[in-house]
Amino acid sequence: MSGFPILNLMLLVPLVGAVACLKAGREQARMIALVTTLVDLVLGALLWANFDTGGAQWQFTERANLFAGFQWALGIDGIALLLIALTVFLMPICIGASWNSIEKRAGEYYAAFLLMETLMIGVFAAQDLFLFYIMFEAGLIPMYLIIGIWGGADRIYASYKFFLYTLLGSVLMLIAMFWMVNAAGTTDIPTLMQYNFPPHAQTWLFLAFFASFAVKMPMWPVHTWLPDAHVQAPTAGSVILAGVLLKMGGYGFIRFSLPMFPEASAQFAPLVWGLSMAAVVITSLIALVQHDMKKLIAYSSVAHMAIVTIGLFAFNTQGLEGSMLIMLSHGLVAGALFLGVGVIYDRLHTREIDRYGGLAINMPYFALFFLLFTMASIGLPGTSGFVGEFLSLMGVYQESSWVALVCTTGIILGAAYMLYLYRRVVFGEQKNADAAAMPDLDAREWAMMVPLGLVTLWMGVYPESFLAPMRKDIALLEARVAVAAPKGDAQVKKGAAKPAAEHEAAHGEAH
Amino acid sequence: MELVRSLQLVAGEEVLSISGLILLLWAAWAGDKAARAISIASVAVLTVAALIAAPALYGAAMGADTVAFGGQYRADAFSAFGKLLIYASAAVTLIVAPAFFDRFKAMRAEFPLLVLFAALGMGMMVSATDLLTLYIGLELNSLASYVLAAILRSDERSAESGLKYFVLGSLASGILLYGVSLTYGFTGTTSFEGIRHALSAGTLSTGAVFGMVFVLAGMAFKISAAPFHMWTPDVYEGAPTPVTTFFATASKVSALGLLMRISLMAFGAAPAAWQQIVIFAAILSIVIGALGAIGQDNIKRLMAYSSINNVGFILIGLACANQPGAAAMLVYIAIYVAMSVAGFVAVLMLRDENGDPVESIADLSGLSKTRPGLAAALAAVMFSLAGIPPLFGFWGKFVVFQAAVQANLVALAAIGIAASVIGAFYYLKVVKVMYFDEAVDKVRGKSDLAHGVLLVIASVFISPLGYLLTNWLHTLAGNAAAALFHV
Amino acid sequence: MSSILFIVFLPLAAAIIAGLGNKKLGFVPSKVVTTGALFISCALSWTIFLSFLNGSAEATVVPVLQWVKSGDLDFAWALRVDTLTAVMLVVITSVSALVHLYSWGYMSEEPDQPRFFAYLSLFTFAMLMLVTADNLVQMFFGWEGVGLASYLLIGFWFRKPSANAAAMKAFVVNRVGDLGFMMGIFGVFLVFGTVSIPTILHTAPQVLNGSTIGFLGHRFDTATVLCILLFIGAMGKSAQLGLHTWLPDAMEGPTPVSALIHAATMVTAGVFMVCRLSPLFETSPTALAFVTFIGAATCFFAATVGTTQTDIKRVIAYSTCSQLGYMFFAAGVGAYGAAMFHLFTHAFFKALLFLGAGSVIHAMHHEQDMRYYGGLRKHIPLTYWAMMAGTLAITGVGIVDVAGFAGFYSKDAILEAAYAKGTELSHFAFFMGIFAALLTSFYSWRLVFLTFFGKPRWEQSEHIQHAVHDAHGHGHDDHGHDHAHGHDDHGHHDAHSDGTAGYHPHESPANMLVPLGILSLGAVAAGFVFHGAFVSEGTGEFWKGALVFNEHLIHAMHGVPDWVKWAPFAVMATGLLIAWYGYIKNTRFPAAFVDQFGFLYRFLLNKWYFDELYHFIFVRPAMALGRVFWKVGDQGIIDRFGPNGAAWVVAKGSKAAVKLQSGYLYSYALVMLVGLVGAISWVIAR
Amino acid sequence: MIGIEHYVVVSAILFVLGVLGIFLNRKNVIIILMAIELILLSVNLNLVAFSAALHDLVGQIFAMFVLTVAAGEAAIGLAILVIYFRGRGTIAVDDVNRMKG
Amino acid sequence: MIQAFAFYLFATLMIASGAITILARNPVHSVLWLILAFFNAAGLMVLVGAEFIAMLLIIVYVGAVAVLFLFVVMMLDIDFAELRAGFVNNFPLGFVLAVVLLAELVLGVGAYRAGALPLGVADGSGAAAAGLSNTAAIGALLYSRYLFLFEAAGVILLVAMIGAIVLTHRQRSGVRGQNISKQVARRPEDATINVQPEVGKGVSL
Repeated sequence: MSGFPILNLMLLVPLVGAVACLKAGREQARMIALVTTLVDLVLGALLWANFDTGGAQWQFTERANLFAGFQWALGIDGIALLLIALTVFLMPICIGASWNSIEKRAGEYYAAFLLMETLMIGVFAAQDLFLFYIMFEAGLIPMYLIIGIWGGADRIYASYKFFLYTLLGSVLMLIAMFWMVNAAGTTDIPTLMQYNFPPHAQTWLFLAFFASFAVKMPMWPVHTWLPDAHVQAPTAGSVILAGVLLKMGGYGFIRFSLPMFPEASAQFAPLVWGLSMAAVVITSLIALVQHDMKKLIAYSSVAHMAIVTIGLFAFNTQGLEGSMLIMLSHGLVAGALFLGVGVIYDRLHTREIDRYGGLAINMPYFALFFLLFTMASIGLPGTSGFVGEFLSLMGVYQESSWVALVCTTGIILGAAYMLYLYRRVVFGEQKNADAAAMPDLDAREWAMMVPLGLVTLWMGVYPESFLAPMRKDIALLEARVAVAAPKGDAQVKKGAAKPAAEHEAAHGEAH
Repeated sequence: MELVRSLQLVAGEEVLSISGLILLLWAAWAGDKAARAISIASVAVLTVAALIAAPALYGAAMGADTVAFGGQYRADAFSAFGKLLIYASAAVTLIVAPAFFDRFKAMRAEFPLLVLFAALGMGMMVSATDLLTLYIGLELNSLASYVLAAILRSDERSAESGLKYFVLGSLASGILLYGVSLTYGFTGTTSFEGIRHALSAGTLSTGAVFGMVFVLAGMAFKISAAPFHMWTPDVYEGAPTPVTTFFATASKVSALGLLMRISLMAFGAAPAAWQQIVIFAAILSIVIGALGAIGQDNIKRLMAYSSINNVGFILIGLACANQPGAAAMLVYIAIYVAMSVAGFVAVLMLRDENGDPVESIADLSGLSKTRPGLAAALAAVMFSLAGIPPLFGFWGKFVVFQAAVQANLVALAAIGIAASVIGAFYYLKVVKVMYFDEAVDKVRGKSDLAHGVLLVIASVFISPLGYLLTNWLHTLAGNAAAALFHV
Repeated sequence: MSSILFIVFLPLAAAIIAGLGNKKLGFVPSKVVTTGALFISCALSWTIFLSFLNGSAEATVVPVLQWVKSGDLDFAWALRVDTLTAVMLVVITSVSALVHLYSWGYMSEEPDQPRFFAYLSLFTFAMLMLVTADNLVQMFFGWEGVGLASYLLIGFWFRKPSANAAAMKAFVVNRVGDLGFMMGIFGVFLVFGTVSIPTILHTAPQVLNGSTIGFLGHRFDTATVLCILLFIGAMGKSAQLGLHTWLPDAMEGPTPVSALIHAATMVTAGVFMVCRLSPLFETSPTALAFVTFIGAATCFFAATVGTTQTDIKRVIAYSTCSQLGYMFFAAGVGAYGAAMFHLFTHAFFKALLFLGAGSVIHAMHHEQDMRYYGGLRKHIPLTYWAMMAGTLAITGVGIVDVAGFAGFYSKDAILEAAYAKGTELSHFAFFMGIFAALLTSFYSWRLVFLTFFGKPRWEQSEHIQHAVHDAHGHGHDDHGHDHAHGHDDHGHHDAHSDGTAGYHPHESPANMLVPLGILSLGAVAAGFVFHGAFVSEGTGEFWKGALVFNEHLIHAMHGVPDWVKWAPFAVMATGLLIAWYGYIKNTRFPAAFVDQFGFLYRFLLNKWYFDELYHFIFVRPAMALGRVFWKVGDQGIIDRFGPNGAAWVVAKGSKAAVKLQSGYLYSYALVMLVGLVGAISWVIAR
Repeated sequence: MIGIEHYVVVSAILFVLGVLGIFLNRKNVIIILMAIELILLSVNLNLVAFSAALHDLVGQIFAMFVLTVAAGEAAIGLAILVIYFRGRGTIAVDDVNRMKG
Repeated sequence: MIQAFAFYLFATLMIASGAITILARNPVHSVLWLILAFFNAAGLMVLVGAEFIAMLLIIVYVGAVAVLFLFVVMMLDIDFAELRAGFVNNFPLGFVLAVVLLAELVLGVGAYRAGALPLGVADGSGAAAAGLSNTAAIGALLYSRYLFLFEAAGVILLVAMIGAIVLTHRQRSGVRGQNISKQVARRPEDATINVQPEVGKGVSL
């Protein structure tokens, strides 16, 4: 596979598909979109298959000097590989989710989605600072259109909020990028990852990048765009938003903030921890009182993403790998949950929780899948949600037991709001005749749910498949940040070799 | 010999003015019936003038070889860059105008002539290296522009825009001239080189600084930078749309070119005296342009505010007061011209079923359904103006901010870029109206073929494909900037 | 030992088949698959257990699959079999198999049977994963897996709001415990650098010796922190005081579930964990003291509440809670063998009691209130005898040094150990245990007397009335009594002054009775048969180091004073007498007692107001906070001052800019002048 | 002795008068045009004075060009005024605000 | 001395008439005051020896521009009674700003002190050649160095002309224009006929 421009091809295929969709009618457009995304999925599979785990850090690199000032430079490491895989995996499902529900202006809709795919892959594959930025920002446009044109009743507000919020976050990053390029004399991301910026400059650079990634994550308190965007977006939009777009923030932390500004990262770790702790508790509590299914899941996303940041700023392998796994898992699970909501939304056209109830009676298989994803969201061991959360929290425990404790309460609150949702929607008596008359999953919905379910379980039972490709890259990252990592509060001190019993009895315990 | 050499260097201007005189005779003879033919001829003249200017740009002409008339005039790469843009913009104006004026039966044979003479004046502006040349070029351009703004006599708004433009423009000229007089008195010369020399000689006299400030204030009016921007929305709205196009493109280029020339060349010896004023004007322009645009419901007014906003970004490049900054400005200007052309041509194509222009933003509701191509182009313009990648408008902002950061103006860059988010708001509004709202189907008029072709060309330029031109654009801008800084 | 693979994964396979097949597969095939799988597992488990019993087997680990490898953290799916596991295996698979079988009859009316059986099998799988765990994370997997199954089974009748609420409560309360467990695992990894149980246990004494750890900003003894965190997990799963509230509510689930999960297996996971980690716990006397205290307190608390409950299953549930308390304080005082022994015997007799109760409920058409029972002895004699066996076992009937029912051996062993340990706390636990034994005897016999003795009191039961009425309308022919009365003939009319309302309970079908019989056998004989293996001197050989076996303590147990040995019997007899007096001899006595001690009665009846307290300090504030954070925090502050605030500022600014653009020439000129003067002033000021 | 500074001051006063004339006037656009002439006059005065002081004729040539341009400017201005008047029937400054906002 | 007197006279008159120009209610008066200001300015210029410019000012300005103003004022049928008096709303602000501007100009430049202006130094290229009159010197310079700009200024005037015509020229319908070629081509034979009417009969056309 060496020399074959597979990344370029992966970028090109959806782009061509998008152009083709523009002029096509509804039936042709969705077929084109499906085929295109499936082709990209196959390419993604090839990419993974040919990825040399433990080989060179950057693989499939492609470089060309196209523009003044920067390069068309692509290339992936294990981290990017996984996120690209997530993207290409979710895209056909998104197309499937839109199959029947999108009626107006379908050609443009699918074109926007395919364009999103190109840009998302581009973000993860970009090896040039500015190329990354362009891909990162450009995603705003199709998403803005997707929310604004095909969204719900309050879509205008949501689309504006989404666009401007994220734009404001990322423009500051651009300035920081200029500074970095100026100082380091290169736009090459791998080089920059090894470059040691002076610590005082790192502070500002970190904050500028943080502004972008924190909004994208989103971290509390800059999260409020997310519930609105999710609620208003069409199902597939929510899936891709939760599934991939949020991951760009986490990817940004991994790719930029941590390796490029390790000292500043350590310096700001308490800030990140504080925000994340607040996010876990506050957004979970908010999720508990939601009446809108999508809003609930959106708030839960904020809480989950907070665990990601916690893991990232644990500065150790467990935390970093855990964060990556949460991102992957959340991409699947939140995507699947939104898909589930979409399935019943397509039938009843409301997301109001109270309008449903007792779906387990007439939609048992839906109930089964929804349960699976609910449990994965809660982080039940054996599902994908657990491994990442566990590793992240374990990672951060080594830094701060307080943070670990507060964030681990997320598992309680998470269980509470998700089960509360499940109880109101799937369990209980059939309160509404129309909800009770809804048919169970059809073949198309099965085809979307089953792969998600299988991967969710796979990731929970044998996460090694996902850990192996990124192990080496995480180790490099860990080595880079470990220097600056703050000292944890939970350090063990060896006791003097006294006789155990008396010594321990002397310890006045607070319990 | 020197005179011959000088006359060679101003060959483009000679072509323009002599052709103008000939065409004037033709116009006088044939009357308004020949307006179209004269337009076509004028475009040809402009093309010739552009071809004459082009070698200087590609050859990176600079230095003594380019100096004409004892230092009053320079035909270097910088002026060539400006002239190419100016002539192209003028040509675009001439191409789009007939279809517009025909609707009002107001296509005058003098229209192309005025454009031609205005272009001549603009060419002089970007070539000016003497305060006197500056003034003559500026006034030639201005007088023609005042007339152009008011040329649609049947339209009250046109007359009002002409009046406002004239009064305020004259005031600005007065301020500029006053500054010129002070500069002359306190430096003892009107030539840019002489001024530069005088300013770098010793301590800066307050009088000279006052002169600079007055000159810059006058220039700020011409480029419509805040707080000298007030005329812009009214004039852009009231002037006939092809004329507005001309103002937004050629006028901007010439005024900016002149501003660059005078501030970087003449006043370049004492940047500290004006840098902060420019920074202030830049930020104010960005903010006021953005804020003002949000409240608009007329697309032309919106474009006017947008131009104020964009000028703010361009001024950030000027604030760098160095060669990369100048190059960045030129790149931005080139892209901005393309965006403006695309935007105004699209606006020109907005016609109702009677063929009358549609200017209200509300009437664009659901345009994406009725006229998807037009809507897409307009949306591209909007996103491009907002500087959202991957559209080419992003590149302009990119280079300017890069230059600012390189010049250690990080805070300015940060403020400017953060304020650009406010700007995004109103660009989004247009997209929202076209794409999210229910269709009102007001825009039904047929479009002129020339409009369509121009729109496609400009749209391709501002689309991501534009990035393919970056190397070329940067080379040219680099040549131009180098010439500007070649003392 | 690869049979362990079959033992563990057969139920999983069965669960998947039955679950996915659901109604398409048909009732009988799914039931056959699941039940068959369980019986195979059960048989294989007994083989393993017996081989441990005769000392022919060694502890082994069967690796299955790599799980997670992240930096230094490395753990795999693996099945560990040692004595402790073997004990648990037989308990789990036996009770599970019997419950599967029992459910054939009990759930025969249910339209959703495949789902039920799938859940049961899934539970069994998770429980087996728990007990075979070789590392803490896999144990946590089982831990949560059983939680999931418990959630699903409690909420099996998902149309019932109370069932849903109970299911959710069970899961969430368990999660509180799991928080502790997870934190414990994190701590363990931090301290030991591994989560492998054998390694931890092996190195614990050296690693932990006197070391301290920072936790929440203070420094504590490492072992204490770790053990208490882990124990919090155990408290949640085993419904210990504080985290017990879910267990009584869990009785909303079908009765076989209560028997399997909430009596015999899952709830004992906490005890299992403490025993499994006993070497770790041994390093921290403080933690052990904590365990002892919690166990004793729970034991006492649950027993008091049990005396006042009227729901037959709730009585048994509190009894379970109380018995778990016994097990914990046994572990706390170091008698892990005794704890495991009690776990073992308790599994049989408590499952028996539940299944018996289920049989009663089945017979009484889902009426669970004992006040509407009475005189059932004659109607359902086999159930009656099974219940008697269970009651005799739980109350610990037996003669010291001669013979007794299962509970007699195990409970006495615990009490003796507590006394023998000789610390103040263990004596506290001992007296608590004795008092709880008195109460246990009282409420167990109360249950028996109310249910099986006296006169029928069914006519007030709504369930029975429904049954009687529905008999015609819906043809519930499994209760198929061809009643003489019509629809409008209400049961409590004077036509049936015998209190039966014309309803005649029938004995349960054979597939329910067989498990009852087998379990009765266990309840009667398990103690006698196995006490030698579990708690006698020298049984360290049996345990083979699977738990800490304190020979010294066993020795001391045998040396306790005679009054200690006889005390349980005495209190049992006392309880029996009181119950007999109150519910057979003088049935007005309880009411009089309640009149006299109304406050105490209400306090106990309302379960010490724990639910109300939790509702008041956790649930309601959480909801209220959520609303506050949402409406005030997100919308009122963040959105209002963030995006909306910015939008507002921009809108205002836009209005100002537009207003400034007044259209008047002189305004424009003025603004230009302002700019000019400003610039000049700046130049001068500079 | 009358020095250059006298001229500068006089010119400044005239300039400010011209500026004042532009924005204090709400009566009549023609007066605004005249105010512009005043400004140009002040500039000319300045140029001529500096020219004399510097012994450099460029200032006077400049002043000449200014005069030329001013004439053209006046012509154009009045032409615009005329068509404005034809359209609106008024030249009151207050009325020149059809476009605003 | 006489020079100082003349300066103050001209300056005072010029400023006063300039002020009245912008304050007068009647535009005709304004124009006349403006003319007066021009005259005084010309006087000031003569004082520094710029006779040519001074003449130009009077000839071009007073002779052409001011008269043009007067024409237009008269031509536009303005109802002077309707012209609004008074000042604009933010007059105080504007006035203060103007005063500040003036103060800054005077103080900032340093013109309040005699001989304090740090004027630049001309390079001499524009100095009047010895012996040439002011007009001749200007001419010599204008037609050599400033030839290009001189031509350009011509273009400006041309544009002004075109502009004025384009804007104000109206095609009046019903107005018969002059056809010169037709007039020239006209012959007596075509225009006149020789008839000899009978007495008392009249002529039939």
